[in-house]
Amino acid sequence: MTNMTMVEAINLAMAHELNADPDLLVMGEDVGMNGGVFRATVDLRKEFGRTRVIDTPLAETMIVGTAIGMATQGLHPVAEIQFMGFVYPAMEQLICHAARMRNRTRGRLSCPLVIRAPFGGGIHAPEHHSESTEALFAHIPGLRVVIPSSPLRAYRLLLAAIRNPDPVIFLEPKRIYRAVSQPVDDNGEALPLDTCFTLREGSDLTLISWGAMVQETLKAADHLKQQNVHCEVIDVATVSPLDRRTLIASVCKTGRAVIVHEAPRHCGVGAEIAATLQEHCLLDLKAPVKRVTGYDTIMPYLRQELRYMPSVERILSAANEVINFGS
Amino acid sequence: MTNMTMVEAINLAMAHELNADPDLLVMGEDVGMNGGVFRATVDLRKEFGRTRVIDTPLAETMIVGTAIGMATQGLHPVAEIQFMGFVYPAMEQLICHAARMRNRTRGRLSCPLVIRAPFGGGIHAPEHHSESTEALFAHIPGLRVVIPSSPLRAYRLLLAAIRNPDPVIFLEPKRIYRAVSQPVDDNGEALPLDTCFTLREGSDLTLISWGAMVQETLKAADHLKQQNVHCEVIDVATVSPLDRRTLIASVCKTGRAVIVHEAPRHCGVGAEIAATLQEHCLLDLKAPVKRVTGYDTIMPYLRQELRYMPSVERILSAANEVINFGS
Amino acid sequence: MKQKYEFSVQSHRFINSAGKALMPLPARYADLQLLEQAYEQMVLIRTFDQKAIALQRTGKIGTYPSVLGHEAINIGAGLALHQEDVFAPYYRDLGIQYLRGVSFVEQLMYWGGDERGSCYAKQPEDLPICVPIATQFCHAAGVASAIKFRQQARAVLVSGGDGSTSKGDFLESLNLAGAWQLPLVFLVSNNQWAISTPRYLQCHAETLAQKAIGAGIPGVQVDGNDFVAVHDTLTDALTRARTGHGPTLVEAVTYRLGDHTTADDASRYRSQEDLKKAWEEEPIKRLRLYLSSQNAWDEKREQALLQRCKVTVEKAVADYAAIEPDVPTAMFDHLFATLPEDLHDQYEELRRQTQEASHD
Amino acid sequence: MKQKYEFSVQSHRFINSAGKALMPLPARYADLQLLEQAYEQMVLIRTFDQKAIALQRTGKIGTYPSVLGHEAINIGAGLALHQEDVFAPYYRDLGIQYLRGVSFVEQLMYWGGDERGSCYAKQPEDLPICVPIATQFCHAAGVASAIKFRQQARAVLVSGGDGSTSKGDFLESLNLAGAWQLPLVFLVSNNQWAISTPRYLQCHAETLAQKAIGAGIPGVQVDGNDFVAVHDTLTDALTRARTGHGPTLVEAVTYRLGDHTTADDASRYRSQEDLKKAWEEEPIKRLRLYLSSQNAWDEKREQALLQRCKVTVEKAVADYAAIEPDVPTAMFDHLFATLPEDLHDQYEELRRQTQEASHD
Ligand SMILES: Cc1ncc(C[n+]2csc(CCOP(=O)(O)OP(=O)(O)O)c2C)c(N)n1
Ligand SMILES: Cc1ncc(C[n+]2csc(CCOP(=O)(O)OP(=O)(O)O)c2C)c(N)n1
Ligand SMILES: [Mg+2]
Ligand SMILES: [Mg+2]
Repeated sequence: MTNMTMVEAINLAMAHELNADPDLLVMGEDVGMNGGVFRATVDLRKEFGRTRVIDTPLAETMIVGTAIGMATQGLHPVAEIQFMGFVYPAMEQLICHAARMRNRTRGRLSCPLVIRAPFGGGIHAPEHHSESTEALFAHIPGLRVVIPSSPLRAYRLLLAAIRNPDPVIFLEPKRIYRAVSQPVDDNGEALPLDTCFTLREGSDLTLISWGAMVQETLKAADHLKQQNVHCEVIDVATVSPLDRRTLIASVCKTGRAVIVHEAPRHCGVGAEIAATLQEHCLLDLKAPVKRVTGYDTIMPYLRQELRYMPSVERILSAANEVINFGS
Repeated sequence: MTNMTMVEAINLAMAHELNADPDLLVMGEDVGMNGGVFRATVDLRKEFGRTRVIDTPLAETMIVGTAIGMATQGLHPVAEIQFMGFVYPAMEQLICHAARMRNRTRGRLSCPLVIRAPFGGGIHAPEHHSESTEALFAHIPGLRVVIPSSPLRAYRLLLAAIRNPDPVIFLEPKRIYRAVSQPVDDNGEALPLDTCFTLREGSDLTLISWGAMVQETLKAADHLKQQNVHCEVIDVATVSPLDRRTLIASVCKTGRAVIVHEAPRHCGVGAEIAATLQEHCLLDLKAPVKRVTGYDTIMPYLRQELRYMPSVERILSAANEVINFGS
Repeated sequence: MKQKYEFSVQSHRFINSAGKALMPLPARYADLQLLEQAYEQMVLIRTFDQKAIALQRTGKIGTYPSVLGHEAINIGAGLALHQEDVFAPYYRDLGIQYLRGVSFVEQLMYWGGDERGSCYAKQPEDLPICVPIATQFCHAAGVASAIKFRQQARAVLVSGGDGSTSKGDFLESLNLAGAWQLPLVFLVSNNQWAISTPRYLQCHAETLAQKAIGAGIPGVQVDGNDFVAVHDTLTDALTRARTGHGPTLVEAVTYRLGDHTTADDASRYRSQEDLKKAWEEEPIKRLRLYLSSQNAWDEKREQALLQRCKVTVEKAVADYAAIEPDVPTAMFDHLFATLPEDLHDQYEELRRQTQEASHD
Repeated sequence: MKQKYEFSVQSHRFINSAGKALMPLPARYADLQLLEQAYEQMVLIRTFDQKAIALQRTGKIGTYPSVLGHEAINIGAGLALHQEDVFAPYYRDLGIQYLRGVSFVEQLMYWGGDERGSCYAKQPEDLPICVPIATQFCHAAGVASAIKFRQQARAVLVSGGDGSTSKGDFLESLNLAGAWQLPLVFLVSNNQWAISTPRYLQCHAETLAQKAIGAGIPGVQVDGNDFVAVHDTLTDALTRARTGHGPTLVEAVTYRLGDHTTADDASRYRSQEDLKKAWEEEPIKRLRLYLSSQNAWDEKREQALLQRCKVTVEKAVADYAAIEPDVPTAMFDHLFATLPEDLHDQYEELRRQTQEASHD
């Protein structure tokens, strides 16, 4: 069991499956010799060769479209999109084909691929390198959308994504690629792909988050504990399909919820969760479900990016509003 | 004042502005000689010539990207995407450029363009010709998303969209392109771009909808009236930015809401509205806000498409659940 | 210092519109059997095509894109493919699909709005019809990559229209096919129109075949109304692909003799004269004239063929009519390999409502 | 019948790496002033470039893409443009932008993460830097369409890397430029790498210039380390564009002498020998050698130039350092022409929090 960062855990999961599954391919821009711009695929080329770890031309439509074609032949491509901000040329292929190949052929062909993309802000990157648009994918029936928030969950969820027979969008919160380390056992054990993870149990307030924001949310929970507010902290992890049951159970218990995400608020995944919670917990709700999110404006360049993203302070302020609601 | 269908009203609005605004261009696949596959641009080529009503090569990325470039030069392109199902190649241009040109240059350049696209099901069209993915655009800061639901509002909202100095996604519910006629006065009067329209006032239940579903919603309201349930019916019309104020005021008054849309439920615009309503009307809510939507699966081909779309029956069943909640 | 790089594109035609061979046909056509077979298939396809249009007019199927004028391309390509190759069609490839084993019933189901039409009972690997223009080129590149990865001696044929050559996917795939030297043949059916957009508005280049040059792969133009030119060129290109000699782009020049689809009215945007001129070039007549000139065809055989075609098509239509609609919940059955728990409620709701509706 | 279509691409070089003219230079370079000016600008750009890398290392700006090796392309293009033309840059066009009037301070602001760096006080119409690869080609086509629509005698220059030629947007725009005969020049800076992806993995074609053939427009290759070849070819192409003679694709062949950006480490994927060989071709030395051979340059002028460049760059850095950060609420100010009512709450929230934070 080695202590490792999330990006190392992701690398490990790919290496594990490249060994276990002869049909697995890793492809994308700069994934080969360079080992990926974040080093997520480092050394894979050396170990598995250029036929299995493939540098592609610079064309995201083609990367995803080609991966779809490969997948119909029973290969299992893991395609890296260098940054989530560059996945949009592939939207047509994802929406019209990856998500539909199985349904369109009534199960004759399928699309067992994984699209990996680093996402989110906070690392002082250039324009387009910092957005979070998971909601766009979550809205597409036929796609799974998975977001790890710790090295161990990254390893195990990526294994699950690779082994899943359907297309998975696997979004990697790059702000915490190297921010936290954790022992990860390379035992090949996968997690389920449609459950939330309850990171802390609590009775007063449910804090719901995913990706890099889980770190801020946990910090907020620490602060609140000092105020004697006991938070249940849930890492949603699979934003589609969503594990509504866990979320509903928690909020029906605590009666209060704050949802935290980096993406803009309007029509973000937080909206879906809030809508679900009011539908199923209305009579238990002691306060409105609040959302702490990126603003509904363009993610600023690096000088101001931290002003845009939810901070511990903003989470605390929403939590206090919810706790003091009506009083 | 002539009686006209929605598609005629849309044609009229373009003709009006082509006359009024020398910088206006109409462009897209088959908009010229053919007058558009739905005849929305019929006769415009004849009247305004091929330099202002322009057939493009078959390439949606390029259509939208070129329109953006034109817009930076102060032209006002109105670009037709033949069906909403074919807009995805343009996502990168819309998200990364149309929505950002003004912000990126701090107001030096802007992007006054309109993307028109017919959308929605119910006309027995082939695959990809029937989906509703307005939520994808609504989630993008910097884009306006407008959906008319009657000939008159189509005329006036399209005028507003064209005159608006920022990019507008104008989605045309093709199921009602010709289903209803209405007198439309070609007086050049535009509607505001960020208000809902209250089509009926009522005290018991707010029915919230947009696009073609407004028809089904009105029918449901008729039925409910016979049950002595008085519905307020709101046509959202501008799903982004959203007129939350009108929606909140109505639901705080009625205490009950059902949202109806064709798009899949998960992370649809209905989620945003429900999230907003619980946040602002929690204490007034007599029942959970319900959503009647397309299912979270692939829109079926024409044989089954009506099974997928919200029907009057499904709306009534949700309305009754809401009305009988707790009793 | 000035250096000059030179490139070229060949254009092939063997049989002209009068049914006359312009030069000796390649050896594989010496025995006329192949040409007779091709002719029969072309007539069968046209018979079915006319029936399908009629079925749309009476509401038995939905919008349908006629292949009128594409018969030589369809049958030329279909006969050049091997069973173990993979075909990635677009929507105007009825005949290729038919020769691949996709039955007329499946085709009617597809155009009739029933997803089961893409099950392709006899053709497990071919891709389904791709509605978003040009996206299939990328899939085909992926299939060809898989074939290359597994070192199989198979080729992939992917097909699209002249309009599709303007879209990025086509060009990105062409480039990839060159960079990776894929066993992939691109077939462009240049029928002069993309709905109402004429070929010259689509692209300023003299030929569409020359798009291959930018990808560093061979490009060839053929007369798409000449079965021999289509079949011969594709046979060679597919052989090269199967034997590790890389990709080819083939542009087949024809004319769309019908409306774009049954939802279109081409008389809005093109002249009767042009259409009349195009009819003189149409593929079926010229092959019949050639066969007749070789004493391999006559009116009696023609009538017998038409009768056979009619029977085949009528049988397919009857079989199609007998098919029960799918259960509505099928829309969930193939969304994922197994339905996620989160969707059970929606599945149940649909099932319940369907039952209620059927009890009304 | 066989027909053959023929195409070609010319490749130009005037001054070789030893600074020797391989043939008489075009008349416009007879008086050496233009070449001296070009040389001075190239040195200035390199001076700024090195400073920018240093500023990134000390955290004064964010990730920065060096133009090392692109100086002849940058200055060749910048000097070929007229003020009333429009330029659509990519991120490795520092020198072109500088000659267009985009100040070093603005450039530092941009790479320092301040949106105001794209205000281009002296350049109202040029497009801002485009980060998503190849998307700028479409915008440039749109600008060129507007210019053509208004019948203005202006040209548009759009620029991208070798990697960008694989992406659909580039190819779709090239095709449109041909179809619409736009006043548009495409400049491809082929520096052999797209981050770690070498040119040969990007495309199997011998040249990138030949991508023009598929669009039916002229394509030309030039030695991108030779200022004269770049400037001469672009001057002609831009003149043709301004005078209604349509688009051109120009591939300028160079080598990226630095890392992809300051976030990259090129030693991971390319050899020192290749890099060393590329340095022999670099653009600045060869122009100096040529000027020296014409007695138009000497060590004294060189030293004076370096000193001037240093002063200019230091001044820009100091001015940049003095700039106050923008107000956070600026992120809302330019979202729409006027802030929709729906966003007032968020605007207020941000304003409040910023104030609180600044009071802490
Ligand atoms: C991405 C996309 N855009 C638009 C359409 C609508 N559309 C369907 S067919 C067609 C024209 C295609 O022309 P071409 O490629 O020449 O094929 P043809 O129909 O002539 O055989 C268009 C624009 C589509 N299906 N997909
Ligand atoms: C659509 C898109 N995909 C990926 C990237 C990430 N990326 C930035 S630069 C680059 C390589 C570009 O290479 P090239 O076009 O040759 O330009 P160069 O950097 O060599 O000047 C990549 C892949 C991007 N910016 N946009
Ligand atoms: Mg065509
Ligand atoms: Mg490069």
